Amino acid sequence: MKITLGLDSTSLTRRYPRLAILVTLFMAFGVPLSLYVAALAIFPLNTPERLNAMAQQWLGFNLAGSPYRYLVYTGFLLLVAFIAVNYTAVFGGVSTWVERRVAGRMQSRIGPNRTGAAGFLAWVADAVKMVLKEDTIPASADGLLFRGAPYFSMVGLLLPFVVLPFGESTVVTDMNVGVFYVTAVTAFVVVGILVSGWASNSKWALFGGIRGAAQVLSYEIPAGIALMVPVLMAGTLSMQGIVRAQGGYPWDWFVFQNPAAFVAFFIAVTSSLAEGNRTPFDLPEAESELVAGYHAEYSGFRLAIFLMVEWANMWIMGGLAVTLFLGGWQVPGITDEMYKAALGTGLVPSPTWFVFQALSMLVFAVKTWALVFTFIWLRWTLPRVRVDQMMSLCWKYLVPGAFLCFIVTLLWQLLVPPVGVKITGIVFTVFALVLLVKFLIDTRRNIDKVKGDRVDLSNW
Amino acid sequence: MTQEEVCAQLKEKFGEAVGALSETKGDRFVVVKSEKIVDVCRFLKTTPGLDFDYCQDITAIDWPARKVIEVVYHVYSLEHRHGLVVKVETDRDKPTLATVEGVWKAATWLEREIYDLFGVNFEGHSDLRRILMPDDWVGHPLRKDYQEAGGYHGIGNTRPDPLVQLSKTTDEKRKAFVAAATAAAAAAAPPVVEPGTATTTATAIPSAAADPEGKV
Amino acid sequence: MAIDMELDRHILRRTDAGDEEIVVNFGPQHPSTHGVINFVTQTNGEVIRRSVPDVGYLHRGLEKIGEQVPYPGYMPFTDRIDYLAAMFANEGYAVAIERLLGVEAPPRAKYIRAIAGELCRISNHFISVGTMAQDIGAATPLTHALRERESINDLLEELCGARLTFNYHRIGGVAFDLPVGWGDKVLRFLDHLDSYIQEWDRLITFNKIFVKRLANVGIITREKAIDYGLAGPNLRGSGVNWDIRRDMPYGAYPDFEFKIPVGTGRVGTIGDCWDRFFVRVQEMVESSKIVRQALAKLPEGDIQAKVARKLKPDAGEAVGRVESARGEMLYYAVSDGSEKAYRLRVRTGSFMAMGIIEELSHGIMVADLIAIIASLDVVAPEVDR
Amino acid sequence: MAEAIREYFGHITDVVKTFYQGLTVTLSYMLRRPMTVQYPDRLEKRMADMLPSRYRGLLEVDMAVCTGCMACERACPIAVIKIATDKDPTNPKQRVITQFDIDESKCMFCGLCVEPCPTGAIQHTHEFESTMKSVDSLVFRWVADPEQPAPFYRPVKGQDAPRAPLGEILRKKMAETSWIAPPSILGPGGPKQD
Repeated sequence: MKITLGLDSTSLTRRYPRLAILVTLFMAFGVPLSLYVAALAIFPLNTPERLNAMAQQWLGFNLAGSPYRYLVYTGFLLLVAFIAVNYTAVFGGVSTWVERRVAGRMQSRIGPNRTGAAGFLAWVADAVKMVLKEDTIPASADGLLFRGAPYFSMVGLLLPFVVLPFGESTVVTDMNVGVFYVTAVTAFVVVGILVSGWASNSKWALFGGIRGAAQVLSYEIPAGIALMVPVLMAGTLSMQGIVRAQGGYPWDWFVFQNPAAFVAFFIAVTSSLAEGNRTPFDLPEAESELVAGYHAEYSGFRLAIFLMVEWANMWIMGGLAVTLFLGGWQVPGITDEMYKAALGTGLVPSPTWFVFQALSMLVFAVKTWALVFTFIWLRWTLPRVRVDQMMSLCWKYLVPGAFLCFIVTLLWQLLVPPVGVKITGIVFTVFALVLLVKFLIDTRRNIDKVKGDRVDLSNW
Repeated sequence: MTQEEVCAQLKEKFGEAVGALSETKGDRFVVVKSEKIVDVCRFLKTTPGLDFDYCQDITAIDWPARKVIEVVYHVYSLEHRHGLVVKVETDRDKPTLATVEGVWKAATWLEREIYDLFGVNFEGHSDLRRILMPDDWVGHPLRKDYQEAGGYHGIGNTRPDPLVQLSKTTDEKRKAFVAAATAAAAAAAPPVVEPGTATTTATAIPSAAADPEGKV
Repeated sequence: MAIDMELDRHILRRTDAGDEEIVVNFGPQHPSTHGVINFVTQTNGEVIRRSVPDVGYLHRGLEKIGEQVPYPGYMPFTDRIDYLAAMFANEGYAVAIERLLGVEAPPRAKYIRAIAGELCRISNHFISVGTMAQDIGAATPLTHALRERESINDLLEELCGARLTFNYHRIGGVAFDLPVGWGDKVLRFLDHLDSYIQEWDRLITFNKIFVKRLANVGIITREKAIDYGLAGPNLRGSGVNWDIRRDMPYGAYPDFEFKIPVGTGRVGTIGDCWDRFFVRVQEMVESSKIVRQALAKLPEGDIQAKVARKLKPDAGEAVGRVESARGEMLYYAVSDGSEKAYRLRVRTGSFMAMGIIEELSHGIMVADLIAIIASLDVVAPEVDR
Repeated sequence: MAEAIREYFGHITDVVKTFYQGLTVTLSYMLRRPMTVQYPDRLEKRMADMLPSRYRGLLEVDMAVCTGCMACERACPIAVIKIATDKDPTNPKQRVITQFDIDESKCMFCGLCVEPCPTGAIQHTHEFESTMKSVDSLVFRWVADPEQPAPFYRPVKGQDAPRAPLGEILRKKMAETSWIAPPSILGPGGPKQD
């Protein structure tokens, strides 16, 4: 009897290609969209006043007075946290798929294209595999710390979601110390790296852990100072305040409003690259030197957590930079008054308000995905810096640069009238546009420089 | 500078320690006494006219017939583009030789390899350890009388050769075929089943895979 | 003792200098030791006190096999000596035995040997340059290098039937003639190659991080390179203008003019890792020039000299030197008149390069050790044979 | 001091320039065709047919044209070929080949056996997919049954030997044997059969 294996075996997706596409579409758009709609619906309603009003009007129950009101508020907060955590996990997965496809294309290969349409379900398969895989613990590892390490990193990943604004009013809580809170909280990730490096009791992990600690801690400084620049320009630490201080059009964004902010933007992005352990700073898990760095001994679900932290961190890095420098969720056409008008007086806002929210969330997502694409693009172009070069880059270039930007912004605020700020905004926007166009032309010309290559988008 | 001139200079400097340039087919070489090898090499390297600064290769050849292990030095001068082959003979049972590591640093690893594969002991070598074979290996593989170890710490490196096994089965079958064809006797007696390997082969005669098992 | 093995049992041991030290085994299974090589390293985490290479994991005893297999039968084994530049291993063995027999390959065979050899050199340099970029952290140059190497593998597969272990040379000539239309396929590839190498330079060669990681790292002075017997790009990287194709010409190389790229210390000092890297990149351009000239002046005639079917060279010894991609490959064949060689010695460039790593490893960082190993382009099969 | 400042800012401009060039190159690859050949299932024709004519795949012997000269057995450096010849009892002039086995699991595809073969009986096919249920199945027996041995083929002067098209015999044999594990030739100690 002939057992046919491999080529012509009719696996599920081959017999019903439509099924594969349906499942992929559901996973690709259904899940993130449902999370977004849930965020859209629930985040704004999250303030105690609104909750009391809702309870009063719909259920006739006087929530404000009852002793259990804090229970209800925390219940709602848990629901919101559930949405945020799910969004992180889904984004972590989707960005791995995007990274593997983009990296493939940049390395003139394909990347995953068999599981699901265009290989999109690869990350679902990875997640399931990782959860089902046996998570071995080295015999001489420090059991408690070894098990706990990934959750430190995960906490460090999830806390910034509290202040990261998705849209005009879809933010978990609009803290008035937003930026300060974010810089404080992102240090948690390094605790996870250090603890996992030490607890694995493997020399490679130890090297990776120590390098991670040195890197993330020393890059907190330039990141912190560079983030102060938009705070100065907006006058408030609150993330929503900073975004409202910027307009929708590029010349209203802080990044173009003064030269120091332009430089501070690049310093902030470089330092957040280092904090997220992305190339050119992926020293803690340098494959070619330390085999796999701090998560060398991990497998199964704990490794899934570490990898999720690494990839979901890109959203936070991108989101932070977009909120503070690139105008956050500001939709070019819509001003504050229009949001207020659309909000209306009743308990349930008018549909136009929801449309505006969706638009603002979309703008924020597009800008953040653009930055995430840049992080991926940088990873597959640049080599890795050495440990001492990383430290010297931080202390000799980024820290003095950040201080300089801080001082220049102060002087800029004092000396330059608002109309001057607007002019520099326009001048810098034009300069950026010209640079972008030149860049794209060079890219196109690169293809013709190599004989025998041409633009060819086939072979997916 | 041709090899003859180099040999002449050597001869003139070291007298009888340096033999004549050989007349054999292929490359010609110079035989040097084993006590003088370090001085000869230092002389070759340092004298201005010779400048043999590039030690291309040091290797050894085992001559059991002459009870000698010959150590061969291929030295070359990058400046003057001339080369020389120097040979030293050491006794085969207790081969010892002075190291030329002082003259060329390249000799460190080359001599370690000769020590590992031939057993030539280089006195004064900074770090004489086995280089290719495991540290606790017994014997020197490149010697002519070396018996293959067939494995290391119980891990065998030989697999029963299927072809040898196969030919045994087919020999028996062919004898059976020839016996059946030539002997006019009515029923050829079934082949006697020898002990040992026969048990496996009797049942496991692999005719064309499609044949059912029964037909032998 | 090379490294105090007693150190190995302690995870952390306080030395007299006050800092704690560990003995780490870089290898034998390690992503960037280019094959099965182990570097026993004494380090305090970042700075290496000493790193002693421990080789022999891939020792197959090819020299012993040389004494047990008849002369023509040994040719496939020479591919296994350096499977990334197998054409040169074949050519070296063929040249050695031809000098032993006193036979001369016909001119067409010499030209074909030069073409196949230089193509193989380009493919080997792509691997060495690509893996070096990978070890420094940039993954994309490696896949681009492998893509270009694929086209060469396809060309050589059309020529001799195999992609890696060619077994294409024979004693006294080559096994097959060039297939029809193969020449212009090669020329089309070379046009693409020359323009691609400029893109390679834009992508990685002058990348600031790449330069900072390689400049002034693992500096080998001219005297030290000669003293340690380095060969090929490692020697030329240190400024020594020495290439067997030009200085001890063999085969068809006297008929071609080509430049020998030598390290000039353009970004750091002469003889640092970047110089060796850049010498290999330039050598690719030179090799494509040679292949063009060889294809243009390819003579007619047969491709195999008259050689007896059962080779029995009379007693004597001969040396075959070939400028392999990893430097000078020296075959020293001693025959005693029988059908099998009495002694076959193969000296390779990587073995000599391994010898210098211990001395370079004092006081460098872990990432530099990886960069030095990659720049010396050592490959385990060539070291252990 | 001025030198240090110039060098300090020189580093920064170098970084910007070289990153700019590097990034343009990688972005340009987003618009070029990846070179991946999507073996095994998304190819226009079988991989074996896309290989060049000199490709050295699995060995195949056409017993009809084998002259029994055993040149290939002598040429093989690792003794992978095993031939046994015998006098044909029925007519004394004719000799027969009763055994012609090649252990393809040990063969290193070097092509030294194909060269001396006078009639081209032994050839490298373009087949390379030789996954078998057990390594013993890779020992191909070209004389199927010693009882029907193959007679020596006498080559006719000036005429090419009528050889079967390349790969045909091998594909048929592989189709039969690849997924059926023969009883182990190597005796009880051999690899376990499921």
